Amino acid sequence: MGRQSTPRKNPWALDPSASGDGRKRSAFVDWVNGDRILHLSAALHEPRERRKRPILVFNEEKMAAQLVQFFRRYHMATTLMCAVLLVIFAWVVITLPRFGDSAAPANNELPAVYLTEGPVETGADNAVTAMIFTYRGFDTLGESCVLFLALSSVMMLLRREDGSMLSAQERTALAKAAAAEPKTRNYIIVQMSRILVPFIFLYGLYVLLGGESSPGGGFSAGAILSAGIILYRHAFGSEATERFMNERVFVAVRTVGLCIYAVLFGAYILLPDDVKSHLTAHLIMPIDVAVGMVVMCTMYGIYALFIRGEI
Amino acid sequence: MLPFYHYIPSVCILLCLLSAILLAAVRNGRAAFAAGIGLAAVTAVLSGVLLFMLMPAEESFTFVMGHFPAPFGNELKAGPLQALLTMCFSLVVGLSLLGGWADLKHDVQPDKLSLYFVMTSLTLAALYVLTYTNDMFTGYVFIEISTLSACALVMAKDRGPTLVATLRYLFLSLLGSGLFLIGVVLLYSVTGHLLMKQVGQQIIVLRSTGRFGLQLAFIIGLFTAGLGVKSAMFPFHRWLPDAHSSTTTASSAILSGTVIKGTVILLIILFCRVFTLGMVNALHIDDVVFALGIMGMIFGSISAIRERQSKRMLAWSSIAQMGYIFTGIGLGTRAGIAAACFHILVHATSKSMLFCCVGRLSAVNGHRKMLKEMQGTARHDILAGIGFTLGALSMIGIPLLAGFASKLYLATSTMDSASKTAATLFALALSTVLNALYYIPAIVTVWAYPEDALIGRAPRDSAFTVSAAVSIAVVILLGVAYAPVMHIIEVGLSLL
Amino acid sequence: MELLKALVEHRYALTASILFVTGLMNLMQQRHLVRKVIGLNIMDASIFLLLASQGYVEGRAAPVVAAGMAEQAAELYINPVPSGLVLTGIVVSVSVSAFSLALIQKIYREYGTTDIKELVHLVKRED
Amino acid sequence: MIYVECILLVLLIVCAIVAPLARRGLSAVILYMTFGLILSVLWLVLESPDLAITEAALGAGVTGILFYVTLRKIKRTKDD
Repeated sequence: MGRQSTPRKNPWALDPSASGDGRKRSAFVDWVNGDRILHLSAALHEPRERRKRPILVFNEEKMAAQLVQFFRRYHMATTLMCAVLLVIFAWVVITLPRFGDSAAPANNELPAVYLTEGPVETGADNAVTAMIFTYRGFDTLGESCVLFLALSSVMMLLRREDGSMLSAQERTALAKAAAAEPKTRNYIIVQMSRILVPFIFLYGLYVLLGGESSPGGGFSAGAILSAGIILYRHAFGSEATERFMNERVFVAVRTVGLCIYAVLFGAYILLPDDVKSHLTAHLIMPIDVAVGMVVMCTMYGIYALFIRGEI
Repeated sequence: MLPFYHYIPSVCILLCLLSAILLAAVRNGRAAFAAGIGLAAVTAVLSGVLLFMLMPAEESFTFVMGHFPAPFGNELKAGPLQALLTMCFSLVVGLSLLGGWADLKHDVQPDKLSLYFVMTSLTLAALYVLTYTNDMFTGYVFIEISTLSACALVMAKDRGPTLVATLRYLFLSLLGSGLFLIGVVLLYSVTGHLLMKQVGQQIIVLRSTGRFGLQLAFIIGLFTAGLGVKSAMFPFHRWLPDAHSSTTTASSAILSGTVIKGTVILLIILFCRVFTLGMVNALHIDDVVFALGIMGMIFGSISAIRERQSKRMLAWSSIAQMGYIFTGIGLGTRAGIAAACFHILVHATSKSMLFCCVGRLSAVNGHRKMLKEMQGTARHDILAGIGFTLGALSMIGIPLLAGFASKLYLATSTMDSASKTAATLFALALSTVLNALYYIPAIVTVWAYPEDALIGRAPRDSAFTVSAAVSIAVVILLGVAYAPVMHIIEVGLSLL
Repeated sequence: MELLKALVEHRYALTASILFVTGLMNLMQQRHLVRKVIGLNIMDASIFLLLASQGYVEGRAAPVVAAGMAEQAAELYINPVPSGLVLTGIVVSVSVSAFSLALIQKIYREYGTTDIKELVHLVKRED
Repeated sequence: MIYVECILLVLLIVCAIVAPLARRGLSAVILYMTFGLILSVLWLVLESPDLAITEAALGAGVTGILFYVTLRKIKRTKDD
């Protein structure tokens, strides 16, 4: 259509004068006139005057105004959309089964089997732990991989290279951070951590090892342990922490933890059935510990990368 | 004892996860590259074997992930279609890595190179799971994995605009997976199951009694919107051009070629296996998808015409091509979905090849991005020029190339649904013209004589040569021997 | 009265829907990136609340099966499935927010701002 | 019991609305952590102690720390 509106302007025209006039044109007409194939004449060895291209000037004010306009419209549109969504969502939700109803569709044979046969088949009294590590173990493997993935991508974003690659600005910022670090070690925090950190670790271990028979398990235990390490580091500084948690230990623990999990799970799904039924009863504890290691490493690692760009 | 090929899907997934875990501990970028390519090759071969074993008997099977069967444990379901798609994904990932390797060394910091291959392994794992899974919640977890790893692939090129593009991509994707999760939650509370087969059975019961009709309609809408955001369906496409064009070549190729397809495949599986096409038709979801697909097709092409930057032009073209796929799904018939699946294969191979070739062509001229700065670059790397030309012609739909067959199938499949025939044919014709309008000038540009001497000519790149040669062969093969491939897709769809 | 009864009966699910929309509004409308992430987390938490409330059954206990109770466990304990799924979901959402916060830090280092409007402006200028 | 639940739910909504609107970044984070803690009490009410522990440690604890560290790294904010 645009092509018909500009008759006799063949896009492959070799006539240099066709593109030389200074009339204002839309991008499309410009394009049809050969803006993007400006080199065909050169291809035919026909020297031509280089055409003046309209230079795109960055017009600050105009663009700011456009942005303001856009954001205003966007605000209105999203508010409207959210209101509509709220109404529909509330309506949908009100017609769902009543809260706490034992006859709801969700309370079918699935939870019944998990509850009655889970303790026998898996050896774990905590039905949630039994479910996430054996019945639906694949989801949990994926979940650990999400954690690992988050850690790897944070590393990709924030890990510093050797000091030589840093800009001067970053180096001064780092020096400032290093100078500021001892100041954060205030008396109350140090004394409180002396008392608290052992208890946090103890509680973390209890939650980790008791995950089979009481609430808890690898995920919460790992988070508690990592909170303990973070507190320790905050109170006693990074040198003290590096005695037991440096990069080498970190990589080793993370890789070994994930590998244990993946290999065990691989064995669990690939081995023949009669081996599986033996394996199932002993599977939860090692996987639980592996998950605890992974979560602890991930959370501490992300914290360390956030603080200093290294582990 | 199960026959050996029943283990192939789970072995592939475990291989991807394990190699990702181990690669994170590797420091040497070159070794990680070799491992990444090796992984893609091994999984491609394994999927090929699976396809070869399944096809003669037209068989599909479910594989129990662990000790506990169907409603209690996780399951995978594999058939010829899934095997074909995963083979294509592995192939595309491998070829993209090969083709983009030179750019990777240029764009990614050397000590972070091995992490890049961690991300590609996890992307591959997520694609495999999204294709094979028979469980909704596993689908959610691996959608998140694919989101995060895709974002990491985008931001591998450590520059400001890339980071902002990543952020927008991340937020929109998370919104999409949030919508998907609500869908899963509501579906669970309505049916009480998470495995697709059981959910499907419950839905049939619910529809016969007429309970929870509102919820079911809302759920399908949520799934369509959530997965649509992640695969750049028309009104939710704004994140794609920035994210796919500002990053390094291999990432662009992988993202455009495979990642946006994974969620579409999940949508197709949900439509066929859980909700059934009859229900989708009855709720008119297919009409909405159809309209959005057509709009995406035309809007993407028009935006591509206006674009002056080469990779961004290809990214806009991806939106248009996703429009084809959604149009196919929106026809609401099995033939339409088969055409969409074929187009998934076509676009995956052609677009990854296009991105690799454009990366190489711009590398020849000192990594310049604008289309006009690529003038004459094809004369310095003939193979890249041929690859670009063939890929572009395939996207336009020239016979003997892959794109022609998929357009043909899309056109013939509209004959079943009379109300949509005219619209589809018109949109196909229009978008073919529009495609030609931006691809042909680009082809002319890269083959024209260069105006000035090119800056910094890149050295020979043997990895790219291999990748381009294989991609060209695949595109021509798909274009010539489309009938057997279509046969596999049709058999696979009937077994889904 | 009927309506009020229905509202109270579905209090968790309704709260979840309000929270979801709140989070969504924040995700889409806040200009400050960290606040966007907070909105995202609220959105995720609301979905988990909806899921967990689907598993609760009135008068039943937490799903830790006491010794010798396995036989009649199905009538004594609540549904463990939603708890397990929410556990997975919480971990995923923490990972996601860690990733987005790292990205925000990096963007701040690059551009010196975390305001989405300014960022869009700066990126446009760079192009 | 039902009144306690309702109060907690209302508090949850209030926290969720106020948290992103708080003027100072730090108060936003603290309100978000409060949100997490109320949620963890609600998990207890819903008879899911596993979730309560995890939410308190991960959802409120670690995420809160990460938010705080990020805010410290981002010193100059528009509305501070």
